[in-house]
Amino acid sequence: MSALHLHDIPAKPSRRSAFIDLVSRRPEIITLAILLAICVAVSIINPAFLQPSSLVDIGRASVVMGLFALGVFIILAAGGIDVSFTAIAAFTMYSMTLLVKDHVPDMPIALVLLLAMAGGALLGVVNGLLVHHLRVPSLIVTIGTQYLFRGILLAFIGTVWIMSLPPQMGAFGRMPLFQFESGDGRTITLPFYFLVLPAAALLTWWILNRTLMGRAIFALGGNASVAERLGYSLKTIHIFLFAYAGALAGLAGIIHTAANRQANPFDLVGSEINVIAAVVLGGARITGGTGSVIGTLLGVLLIVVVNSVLVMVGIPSTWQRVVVGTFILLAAGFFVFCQKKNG
Amino acid sequence: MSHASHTPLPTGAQARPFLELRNIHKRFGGVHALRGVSFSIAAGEAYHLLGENGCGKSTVIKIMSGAHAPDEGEIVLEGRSFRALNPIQSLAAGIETVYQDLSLLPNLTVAENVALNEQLVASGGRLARLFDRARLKRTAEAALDVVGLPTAPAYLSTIVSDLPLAQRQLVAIARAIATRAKMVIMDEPTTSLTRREVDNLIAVVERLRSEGVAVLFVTHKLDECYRIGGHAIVFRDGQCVAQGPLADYSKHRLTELMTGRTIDSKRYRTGAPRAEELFAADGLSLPPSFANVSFSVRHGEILGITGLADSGRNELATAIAGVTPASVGRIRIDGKVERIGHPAHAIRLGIGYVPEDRLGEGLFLDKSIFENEIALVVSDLANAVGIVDKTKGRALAGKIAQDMHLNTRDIDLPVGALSGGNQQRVLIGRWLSINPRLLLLHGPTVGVDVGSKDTIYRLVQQLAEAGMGLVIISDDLPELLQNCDRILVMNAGSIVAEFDARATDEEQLYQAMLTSRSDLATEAAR
Amino acid sequence: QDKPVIATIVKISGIPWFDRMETGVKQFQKDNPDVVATQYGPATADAAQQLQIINDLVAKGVNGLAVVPMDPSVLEGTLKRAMDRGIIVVTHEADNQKNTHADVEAFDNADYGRALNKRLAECMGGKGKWTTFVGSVGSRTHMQWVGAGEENAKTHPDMVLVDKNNESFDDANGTYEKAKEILRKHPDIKGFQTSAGNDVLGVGRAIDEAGLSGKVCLVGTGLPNPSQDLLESGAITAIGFWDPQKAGMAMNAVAKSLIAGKKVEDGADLGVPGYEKVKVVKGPGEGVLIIGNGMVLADKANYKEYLF
Amino acid sequence: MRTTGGQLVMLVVINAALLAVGAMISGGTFLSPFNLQSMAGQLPEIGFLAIGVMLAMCAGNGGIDLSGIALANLSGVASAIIVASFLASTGNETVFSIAFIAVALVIGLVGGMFNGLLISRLNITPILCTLGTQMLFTGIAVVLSDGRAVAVGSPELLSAIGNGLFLGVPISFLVFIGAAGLVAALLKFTPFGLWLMLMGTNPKAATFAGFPKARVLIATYATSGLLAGLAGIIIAARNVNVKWDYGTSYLLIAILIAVMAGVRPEGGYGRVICVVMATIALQLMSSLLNFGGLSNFVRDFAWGALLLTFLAVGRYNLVGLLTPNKSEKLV
Ligand SMILES: Nc1ncnc2c1ncn2[C@@H]1O[C@H](COP(=O)(O)OP(=O)(O)OP(=O)(O)O)[C@@H](O)[C@H]1O
Ligand SMILES: Nc1ncnc2c1ncn2[C@@H]1O[C@H](COP(=O)(O)OP(=O)(O)OP(=O)(O)O)[C@@H](O)[C@H]1O
Ligand SMILES: [Mg+2]
Ligand SMILES: [Mg+2]
Repeated sequence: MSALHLHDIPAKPSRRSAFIDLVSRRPEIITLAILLAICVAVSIINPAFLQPSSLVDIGRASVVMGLFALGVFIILAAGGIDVSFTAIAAFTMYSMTLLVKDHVPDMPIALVLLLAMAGGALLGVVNGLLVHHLRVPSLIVTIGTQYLFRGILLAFIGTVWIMSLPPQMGAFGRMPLFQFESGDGRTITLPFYFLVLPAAALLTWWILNRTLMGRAIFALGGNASVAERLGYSLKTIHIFLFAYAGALAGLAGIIHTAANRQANPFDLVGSEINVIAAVVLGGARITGGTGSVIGTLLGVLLIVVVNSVLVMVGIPSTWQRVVVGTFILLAAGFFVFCQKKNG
Repeated sequence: MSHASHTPLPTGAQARPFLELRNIHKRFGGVHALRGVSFSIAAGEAYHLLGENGCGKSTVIKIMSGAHAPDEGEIVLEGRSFRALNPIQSLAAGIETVYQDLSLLPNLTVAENVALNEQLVASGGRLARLFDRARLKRTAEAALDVVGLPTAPAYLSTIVSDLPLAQRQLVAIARAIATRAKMVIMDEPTTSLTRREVDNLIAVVERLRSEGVAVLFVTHKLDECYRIGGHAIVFRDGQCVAQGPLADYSKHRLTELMTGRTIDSKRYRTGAPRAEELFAADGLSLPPSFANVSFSVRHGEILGITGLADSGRNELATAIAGVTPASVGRIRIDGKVERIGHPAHAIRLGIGYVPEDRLGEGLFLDKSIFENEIALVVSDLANAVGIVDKTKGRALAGKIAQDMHLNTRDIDLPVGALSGGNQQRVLIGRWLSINPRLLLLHGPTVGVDVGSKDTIYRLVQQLAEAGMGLVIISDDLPELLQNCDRILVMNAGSIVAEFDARATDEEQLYQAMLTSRSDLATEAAR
Repeated sequence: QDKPVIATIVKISGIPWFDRMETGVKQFQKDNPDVVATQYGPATADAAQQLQIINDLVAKGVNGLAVVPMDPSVLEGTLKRAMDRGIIVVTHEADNQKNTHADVEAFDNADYGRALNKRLAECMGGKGKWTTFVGSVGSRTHMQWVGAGEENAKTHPDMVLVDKNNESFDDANGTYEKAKEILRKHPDIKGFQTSAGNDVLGVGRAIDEAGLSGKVCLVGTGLPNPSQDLLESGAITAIGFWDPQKAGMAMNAVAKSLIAGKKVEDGADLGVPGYEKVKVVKGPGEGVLIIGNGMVLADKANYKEYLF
Repeated sequence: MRTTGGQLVMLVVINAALLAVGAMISGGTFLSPFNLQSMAGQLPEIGFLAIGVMLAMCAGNGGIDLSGIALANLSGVASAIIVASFLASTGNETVFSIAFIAVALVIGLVGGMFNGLLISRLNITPILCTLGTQMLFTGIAVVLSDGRAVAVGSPELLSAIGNGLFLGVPISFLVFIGAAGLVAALLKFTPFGLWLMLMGTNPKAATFAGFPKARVLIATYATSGLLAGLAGIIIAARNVNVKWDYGTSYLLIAILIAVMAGVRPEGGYGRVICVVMATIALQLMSSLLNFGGLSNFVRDFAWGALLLTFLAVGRYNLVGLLTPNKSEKLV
């Protein structure tokens, strides 16, 4: 039988212009625009910015924050917030380094990375179970677990900095992806571990867009009780989410250590708000259910670039906070301005 | 079409029922929502679950769909007995539900809302599966086509929260029929649909039945039930009080069964408006929603406004309420020109607006009846030093609760704990607290049962009697005919017709709603 | 339990520097069974947290406080309240502390900054661009050190200071990124003078990775153990430090004397290496400033003598 | 539905238990007047910030105030510099003190209003906005003070606020309780409070009901800023000097206190009295651990464990045992 058609329903419900529509659907375009504007401005102020080593430095500096941000993003997409990931990273990175150094000195690096991810995932599962069973917003739970994990690490596992890493970890941090000599005889290296970020981003994108779990994460972010009613297992989603973010954090921790050539258990904790800010600047709404992997990466780049051009454009130390703070406000304001147009 | 492959019905209707509920009980804290409910559903039949607000209709549906577990009783599904179902079990057995709140995922696309669940159910609820986008598209297109929504890629990828309410309702229905359902449950699916969309839906239901699908309807609109036909299941106070072919019950009898009393459906309007003009809109425009709208309301007059979902009537209403102010045009109140740029201006001028979406735009669900009732007058309740006189506030809220015949006297109860009809009364009551000169009621009885409707209509008449101007924006044409003096019909952002409510009927109104602007132009040319 | 109780409160517990200091406090306890000496410290580097610990210890009732202030100025009020209750207060790395009975310094801060810069200038051959790092612009001693360094560099007209006082927040990774940026902006830079303990590690790693070891000079505060690799590779020219273990012992020794009612005279021997013949001058407040001779500059040739 | 009455009872019980444990392990010293005074003197600065966080959370829509401690430091630093530029602290001490307090409060208020304006008028997400202003406020304090500590000195009135006792109770604690009481009254008895709490649960309904939403938001963040200014004054009064980087660890602790007090991050619910009790609980626990000579890392662990325990107790309705009559009505 032929269905009755309601011809007054347009294929597209809105009557906005194409550009505004695009911006509202892909807010990361705004992030990209801001990013490009900054790069152009900095290049004009100091042409020295325009050299390949800038790109390499920015790429390398983005890895750890980028991994964190991917984890924060998928939790944000599901309507939660995580602030415990830095504690998870510090916890796994330090415990793994201790383990390798004191007990299994010849563990292959691949296994080290896998174990760190497993450890991070395990702590993430703790988060996921708590969030699911306590039925309180994940911000609250993860504030608790941040204190808990960091407290356990520093009170019971150790505080002593490990200055000479197990050799395989040190080698991993130094292994070049490519290397070249700049005009003035300096070596510029893009480390091998840089590849981890695009790989993790690709995997995250794939999970979010090509698996049922990915859609379930957004469904949860859209409306948790509806998702539950439709048959999505909230427990599975919660556990997966936090385990995945935990695994990324564990990986980020090891990379941080390897790159830094030391395992400092005091590191990382305290940077979580910056990571969340990066994700939000990448177009994900703090209330959940939206955002994209590419936007998240752009948001991270934005924060990294802003932080790494301050000296380049000659801003004195005492003024740097004012400049960064003002920038965040301007960027956020611009973001809202662009998005409001589709009102 | 995708449903063509259904196994044909075993003829001889009294075969084993598809689903049977036996002595189901459900309690929520102190509320005993279902008290020993039993009924059975056969394939290919239509059922109408009728009852007043809060009698347990939605609850029994949630038990069938696996959203709630019963406290006692048994669910027999195709011969297998269950103590409780979970959503995946229910879906896998072919029970699809259109919930009263639609249960859409606002941040996902139309296609995902329609067709994603099909893949979830196919995987048995396991999430570690690939998501098949081609299949999603196919399933979504087929289902959208059936309910009469566009199937263009642009529409498929529209985010659901960008859709108007009526289309969202259709999307929810499309999801229910996207799978090879054996039973489709619809909890008040037509509340925000216009007449034409309802016609289409009825056609869809016919089709489902012909394919052997059982359909269970919940609605407060008895006329629709009769148009569809089938069986009636009547609830009162969490119990099933009657069951049988709809044809065996008159409308009057059904109402009596639901409410336990007699209510007649005559015209409520008996009074007449006064002569003086109270309110006038002069050339209001807010592109692209409506343009050059002019009308007036007299003291004591009840004006109806109707039109299709995107005729601009919603935006006109929110413009007068100051929520989305008109960009052009003037408003006069008692002859004085006023500007309404913010809801607070409207309130100061004595214009009240009861929104259609009472949960989203009206009520503070987690907060008490008391706080909800005094929300508009808190600053008036404050004394010189800025302290709110709570005693006065509580007295006011208590009086409103009484005037509105709320079924509870405990004004500290959260509004979320009330049934839909009582919630609506709380919302209307809130507006009465400012003694408005003009009250706009948008869908005042959406999802409200006959008993509550009666209460609300009587109230509306009383208010008009007292000289208040009222504007009812509604698709419920009988409601407008029963209550209004005049009815304006909007189409494509303009007022296209005006009727004297006494001298018109549903058919005329309906025709005017459908007439497109170009037809009008042709008519004018002639 | 009538033994006097001396509490040592450090800026932050668990980091190598103060773990080393704790060995000194423990040593002191072992050598002086007639007192009770323990070390405390906050979990985060925040003056407010340190202050809370001091408040609680004062309330608990200790006899002496040996404090390494996160921020001397912020502790003034609390230390004054402690002194008003008859508690002996000894500080370290706080030569501007007013409310203290004695401030113990391993050396004169200006001397130290000058010494670091002299070593840097020597390495740079007295010419070229150089820059400075501090933990944060709010760290007074760091600013004193780089300030004295700047003064010293004025004697070398060809040394050009660029983009000075970069903040490291004592975070090796952040310092590394910042050093990279400076190397990019000033490809011809020749020297770095750093202040916080981790700075040499961050800057050293940047120099090392750019293949500039030996071509760019780096002199700064650092600990021998963590700096080993970079000293060996030549990325770090020299590190300057004093031994926190000895400083911890010295502080406790001074506190013990003061509790016993004795005074520390100019030229006294605290019984701790580097503090055998201290200089005692009047401090900024009522108390005295006790200056030892504990400065150490170590390079590739001699760092092995000080491994901690 | 969660009852806030239960939360309060639970906090009171926790505080009593902590006091009892403290008395036991310290042989009574923990309950000595001096220690009680010392603890009471320590908690106002973080308490003010926690109330500020609570207010922002109540506004809903992701409301949070990360700029509290930065604004507190800016108030102290800027006020000290401004006032010292035309008054000497050694001159008329009372005039100096009053000027310092007034300027600090004004700066707190203005900073808070700035947050409120950005959030309500420009619609910037609160977490981004207050992160930005946190850096901006800190940055301004650094620029003004060139990164150095700024001396406020101890003029009489200020010194009394910082160190004085009234009937054996630290004046700073009385100021805290007084201000907390005012905020509580503001929330409970004024239109602002009612609007704020309703708006927090459903911002859209608030629009339709004609609430002055922007003004409520501005007032909320302004109050939070004013409290930050007060915190700045207390810090200055107690520490004699003010500095831009004081209390960086307070940021997360203030949020910890707020959630421990049962403030809902989704908005609409929060009680000042619970925040006060949670502040006291955290202070007691922290001092207790210092008394026991335990490492401060154990404290972090204990805070996390306490928070999670709280949540579990609330979730599994263990409080119901303590308040049988209250929590029956709502499911
Ligand atoms: N969360 C709740 N807590 C306590 N009682 C509730 C809650 N929700 C609903 N109730 C009670 O259950 C009854 C039925 O409510 P419900 O919303 O299901 O009514 P309904 O039949 O759907 O009515 P309507 O047609 O008005 O929507 C009401 O009396 C209401 O007070
Ligand atoms: N989640 C819940 N918690 C507590 N009570 C509930 C809940 N859901 C429903 N109730 C109560 O159960 C009773 C039946 O509600 P139900 O929603 O089934 O009514 P309904 O018949 O669907 O009404 P309506 O016509 O308004 O939709 C009501 O009194 C309602 O208050
Ligand atoms: Mg219902
Ligand atoms: Mg209902």
